[in-house]
Amino acid sequence: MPLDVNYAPGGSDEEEEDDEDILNDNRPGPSSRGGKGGSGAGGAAKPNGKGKDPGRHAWEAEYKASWDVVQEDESGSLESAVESLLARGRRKRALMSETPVRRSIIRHLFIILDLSESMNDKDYRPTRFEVILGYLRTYVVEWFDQNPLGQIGIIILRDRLSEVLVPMGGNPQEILSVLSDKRRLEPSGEPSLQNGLVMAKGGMSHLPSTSSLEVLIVFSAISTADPDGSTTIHTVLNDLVTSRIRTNIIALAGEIKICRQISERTGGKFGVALDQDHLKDLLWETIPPPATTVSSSAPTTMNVRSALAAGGKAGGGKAPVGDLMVMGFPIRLPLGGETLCACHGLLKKGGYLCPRCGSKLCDVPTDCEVCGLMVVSSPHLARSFWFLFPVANYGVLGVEDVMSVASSETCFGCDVEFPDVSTIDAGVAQVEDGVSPTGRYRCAKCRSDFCADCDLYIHDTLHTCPGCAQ
Amino acid sequence: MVQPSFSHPKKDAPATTSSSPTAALDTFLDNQHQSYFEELYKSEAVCLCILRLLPPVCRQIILHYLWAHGTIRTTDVKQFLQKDIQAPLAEVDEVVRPALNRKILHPMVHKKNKMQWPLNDTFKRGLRNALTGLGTSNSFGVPYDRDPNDEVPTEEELIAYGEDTFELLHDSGLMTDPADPSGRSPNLVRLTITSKGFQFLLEDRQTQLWEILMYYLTAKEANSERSAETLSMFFSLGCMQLGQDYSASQSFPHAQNALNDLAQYGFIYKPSEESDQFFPTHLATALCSGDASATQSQTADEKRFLILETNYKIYAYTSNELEIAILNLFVDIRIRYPNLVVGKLDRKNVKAAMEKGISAYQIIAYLSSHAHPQMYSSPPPLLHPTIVDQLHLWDKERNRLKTEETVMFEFFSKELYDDTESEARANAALQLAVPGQKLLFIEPQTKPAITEFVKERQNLLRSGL
Amino acid sequence: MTTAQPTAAEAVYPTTTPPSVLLVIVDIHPLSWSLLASPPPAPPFPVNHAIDLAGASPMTLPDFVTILMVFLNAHLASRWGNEVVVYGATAGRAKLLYPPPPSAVAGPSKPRPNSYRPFQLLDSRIEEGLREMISEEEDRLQSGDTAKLNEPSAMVSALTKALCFINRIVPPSNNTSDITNPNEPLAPGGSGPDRPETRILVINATPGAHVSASSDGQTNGDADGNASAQPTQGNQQRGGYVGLMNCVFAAQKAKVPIDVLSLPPPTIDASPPIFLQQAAHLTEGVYWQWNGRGGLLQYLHAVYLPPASLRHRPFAVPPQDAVGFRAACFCHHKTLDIGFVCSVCLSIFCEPRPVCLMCKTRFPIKSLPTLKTLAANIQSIPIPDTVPPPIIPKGVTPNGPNSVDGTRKGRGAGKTGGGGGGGRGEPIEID
Amino acid sequence: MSSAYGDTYNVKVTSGVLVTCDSAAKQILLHLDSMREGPYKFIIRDFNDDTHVLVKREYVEDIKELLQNELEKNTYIQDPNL
Repeated sequence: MPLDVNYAPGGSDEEEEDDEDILNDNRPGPSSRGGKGGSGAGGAAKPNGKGKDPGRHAWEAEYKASWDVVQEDESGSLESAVESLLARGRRKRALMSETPVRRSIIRHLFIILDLSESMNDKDYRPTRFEVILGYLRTYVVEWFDQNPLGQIGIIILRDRLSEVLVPMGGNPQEILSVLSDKRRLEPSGEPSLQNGLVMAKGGMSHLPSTSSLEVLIVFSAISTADPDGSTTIHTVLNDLVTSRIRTNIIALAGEIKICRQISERTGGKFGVALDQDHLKDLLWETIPPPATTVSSSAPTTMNVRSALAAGGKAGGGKAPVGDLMVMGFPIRLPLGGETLCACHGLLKKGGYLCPRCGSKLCDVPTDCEVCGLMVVSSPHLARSFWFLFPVANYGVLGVEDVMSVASSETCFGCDVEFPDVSTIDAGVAQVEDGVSPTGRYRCAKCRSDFCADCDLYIHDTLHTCPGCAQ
Repeated sequence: MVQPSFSHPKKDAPATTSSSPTAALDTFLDNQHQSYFEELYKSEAVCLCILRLLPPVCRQIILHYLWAHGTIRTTDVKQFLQKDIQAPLAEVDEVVRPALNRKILHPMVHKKNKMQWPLNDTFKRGLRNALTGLGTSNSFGVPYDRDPNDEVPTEEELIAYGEDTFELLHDSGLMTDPADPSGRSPNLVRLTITSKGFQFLLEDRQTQLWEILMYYLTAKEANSERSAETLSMFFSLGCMQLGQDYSASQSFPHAQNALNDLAQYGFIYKPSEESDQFFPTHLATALCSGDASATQSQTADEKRFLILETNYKIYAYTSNELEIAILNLFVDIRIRYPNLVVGKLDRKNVKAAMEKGISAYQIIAYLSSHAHPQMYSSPPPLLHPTIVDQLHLWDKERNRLKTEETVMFEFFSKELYDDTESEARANAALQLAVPGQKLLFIEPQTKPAITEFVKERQNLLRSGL
Repeated sequence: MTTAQPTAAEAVYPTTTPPSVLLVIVDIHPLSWSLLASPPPAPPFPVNHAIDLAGASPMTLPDFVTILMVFLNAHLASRWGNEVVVYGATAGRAKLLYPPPPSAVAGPSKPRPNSYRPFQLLDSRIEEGLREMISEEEDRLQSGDTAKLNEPSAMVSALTKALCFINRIVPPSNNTSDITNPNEPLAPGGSGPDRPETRILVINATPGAHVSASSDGQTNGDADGNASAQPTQGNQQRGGYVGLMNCVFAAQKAKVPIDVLSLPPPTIDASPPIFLQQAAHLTEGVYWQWNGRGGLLQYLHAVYLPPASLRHRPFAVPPQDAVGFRAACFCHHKTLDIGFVCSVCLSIFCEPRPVCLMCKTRFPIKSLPTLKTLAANIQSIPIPDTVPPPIIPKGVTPNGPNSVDGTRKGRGAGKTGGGGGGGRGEPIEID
Repeated sequence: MSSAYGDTYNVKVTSGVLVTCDSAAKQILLHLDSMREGPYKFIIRDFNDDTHVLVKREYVEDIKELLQNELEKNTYIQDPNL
């Protein structure tokens, strides 16, 4: 269902139900509250004057003057402004759904990098090309960190041609080395979006459509030079939709209708980067596995990668079908003796022992050379457990809650002393925007209280509630 | 020949004072003999502080073998340091050198075909007692049993007291105003600092403290054996807690007068002259802390007030008499506001300061250590290269001539000249040789030997003729 | 990792180390310590006569705490800014012992002339805190609330509290600083060099169990509707394997090594706590199992005293053991070598099941039989021995091929082995 | 140049102070020396090495003094009240 969205910020129909509020942080592109059909109840009544990133340029903000965005409270400290920014982060998380959204973990991603002339523009210091390269390098590392079993390939568009720089592979080092030698990546000529998409689709054709196939296009030109002939960009788009390849496009220059159409029809996201921070946010938003709900338009497909474990063909069926794969957890050999490894036949120290056939493999995750078992070290899998068991958001304690029930006066996590409740003057006492005046946040399950820092740390990095875990 | 830029001095630039704040203490301890250390190591506080002053690798080895019964064998240390067995002994010895200097380890001994360092027993017992608290030497200070309702100075008051007395010491001891010998009404402009004083002021607070203590120790207790007693008193002070009061008589039975002297320097605070109760100030308790900031009462950025512009103009946002006096040495101060001093670096004043023995390095070190945070925002280097080079040039200007006593030998026969030249070069007597005019310049003290040689050669050549 | 041979004669060793904070988690589970107090006799150890002489030495909690106090004093003594944080972990509960909570009942006692004040504060407070915890244990026993008593000690809870503490005292330098202007000037006095380095030392006394993962995991395979109500063994899970893994990744991110000292000697506990071993391995910490023959103080000083900046260069670190990267299955909490993984949510099961427990994905029916036959003949292979056996001097006849320090008995538990996980088998004869 | 003793093996020995300086300073010294006459001349022997000169011992301090003044003369002094 193509959405005809006119360009005027804030005008898109999707956000009718919010009270008309110009101040709404309406950067063109995915609204901060999750992707399509996404999660979370409608926007709660948004108090206007919502904190805006101080880093934005003055002319970015709508006509409302920006000086009242960061207010100093009577004591002259910016404390409350910082606090409100933190609260915005917390509220954003509160709106994310609590139920473990099913995400597909085995992901195959093609990064299509536009290396046209426009990449040499100087609107990002020193040039767009340098900035994008820098961000891509950290992006690849972070991506593999969160999707250990995923694979990435790189395609570049220049001189109206597209070229596979790195075939789809699971080894980050290989990709990083290619991304770091600038000689091979000289921007020149014009990009051809159609060629890039065709090549990406070709690159993924051998993969059975049971895995989550994705394409990330970093587009900096405002035009595309496509070959004429029978197949046009629209036919290629239809192919993409049928083979369920999800396309995220990040444009550096401006919004191009075809790009928005491609991304929205294939279930991806389309965003135009306004400044470097926003560009980085857009990039980093595509790292976590795409959220899929049971009835989402583009059903996720399950991948059976190892030949051995090939189960039946993925039946259509309403509920998405996963597959049960046999995986082996290896034993890491001590560095004492040197033994021959099965994958290269070299004499090596250390290495991993396949749990079924006992042959030695150099690095993990791979398929065992001898018995074909997929060998994965368990921490790799464990890395993605945190969103299987998300930590429930902590309830905010107002002054009266603390008064009524006996609560400990030190934070359960870092044992820091809570501010004494009596000293908080009534003025600040009301709970607004997710910030507890008493600085206490309570876990529903284990009823232990935490301070603001611990609350953020637990939900962002630790993903384990000290109280509930024994 | 490209003139080396002065801003990055050549290798042989005089190394600034060794970085460790306890340099004075190290030099003093290095030339003490074994019995002095035996006396010192009776107190546990000394063992603890000496252990802390060792470099980390050596300290780890000592702690590693503290509880082992056997002696420290070189093979064990090699294994611990992951060196292969055939590594030369010198390498291992060099790692353990600091401990040997402090007599913690006895020199290497060869027993049962194993090279080993026996651990000094007094030190071993002292350190073990320090860690387990079983010592008997009350070296961590006997608390003064005061009746609870005595008011006790807070830590801030102690710090303030320590600062003022130390500051006073600064102004009086190191600066003299030639026109006002009595020192009652020092005229700011003429207040000059002795060159030694300038060097002293440049060092960070902790080095200064140790220099004062060591100066006091060597001056007052040079001969008497109580110098070990006083030194261990310094270390005990280092282990005491700020804000806790101690009884002087019980803690330091033999070092009473030394303790009272320290009161004047601001290391301890005594409510009244003869009372037995004393409070160590922050100067004392952070003695062997190893990080300068602990003893610095001025916050770091208070010390950073200097802005140096490329046109040699200096803006100093300070009203501290001492800092202005220091600037007065080499800066032509033009305007003085309540919190700002404006001046210019000019040749006359800088040369005058250099006459007093202050080197270009010291001035540069002073300017960079007191640079205003604003200076950091410009790309490095901190001080503009032109100014740094100019300072070095002025310094070089002063000693354009190098003069040395000499004796000139003028020869007429090439053969004799060559023989004498090689002879003089052999025993390093040659200062300069000018083959063109057959001239040799010889160290005066080697003149007799060389003339003797020349005479003998002359007879030989003449007889051989 | 090749041992870095300092080539230059004067190997350039660090002259100063940053202040280091040592967080200690002591496992004071009463059952475990009763086992340690009366260890079985140590097996003969012909290879090294000195070790053979030292028989198995019983280790009670009070003795161990005194040894620990001397070790912590040594840590405080070695540098001015060093600090110590102590957590006590017992069945189902973990508590911060030192530094004392502000409302600590007994104020600091009068300074004793013969002990360094920080030592005295630390030691007296640890003793007090332990007594409090033990007394709480006792009245929990009296009050009959033994629900949590036979659970393993709350190691994960202690680890999360320690990580929260580290997050407070050493806020993570935002290493995701904008990469495009790397040369922002270092602010003057930027406390780069003296940023404290932190490390966690876990002292585990619980034998055998892959810590806190194999408790009586009641399996409730009820695939109740959309996972709105968290399945009960979920929080169990969050406390066990998943919780521990989350702590390991958080520690990795904060660059905090987790050292593990496993007290139960091989005679009591043939299989090491696998997940603590993995934690130490993944965070570049040190894992070491006590051989039960005394000398703990010396071992602590040798292995755990050097701070992270001095490890590997120059100080030696005990050789890395063979780490079994095993996982615990979500249904029975059994550690297993070969498991069945749902491709959607990567949850691990020990036998093929029609529907994924976690994400309710239905697996293709046809693939079940093939997987079942496959699961039948899985033989888990034994873990090879860690270090090649020392060359046995002539004249001493080793008794049996695998007499290396402390025999490793026990056949590798086959796939059907109950709790207690895969033990160590004979080393693979690579001849 | 034959020596007083008549044969080439004779050696003439004089003692003094060897001054090492850069060539510019040496030229200044030569100039200063030329302005003095008779006994006040301080250079004993000049040889064609442009960084050394041999001078009388008693004049060393005066030479340093003279050189400094000479240098002061041709140094640009910014007018003080700028």
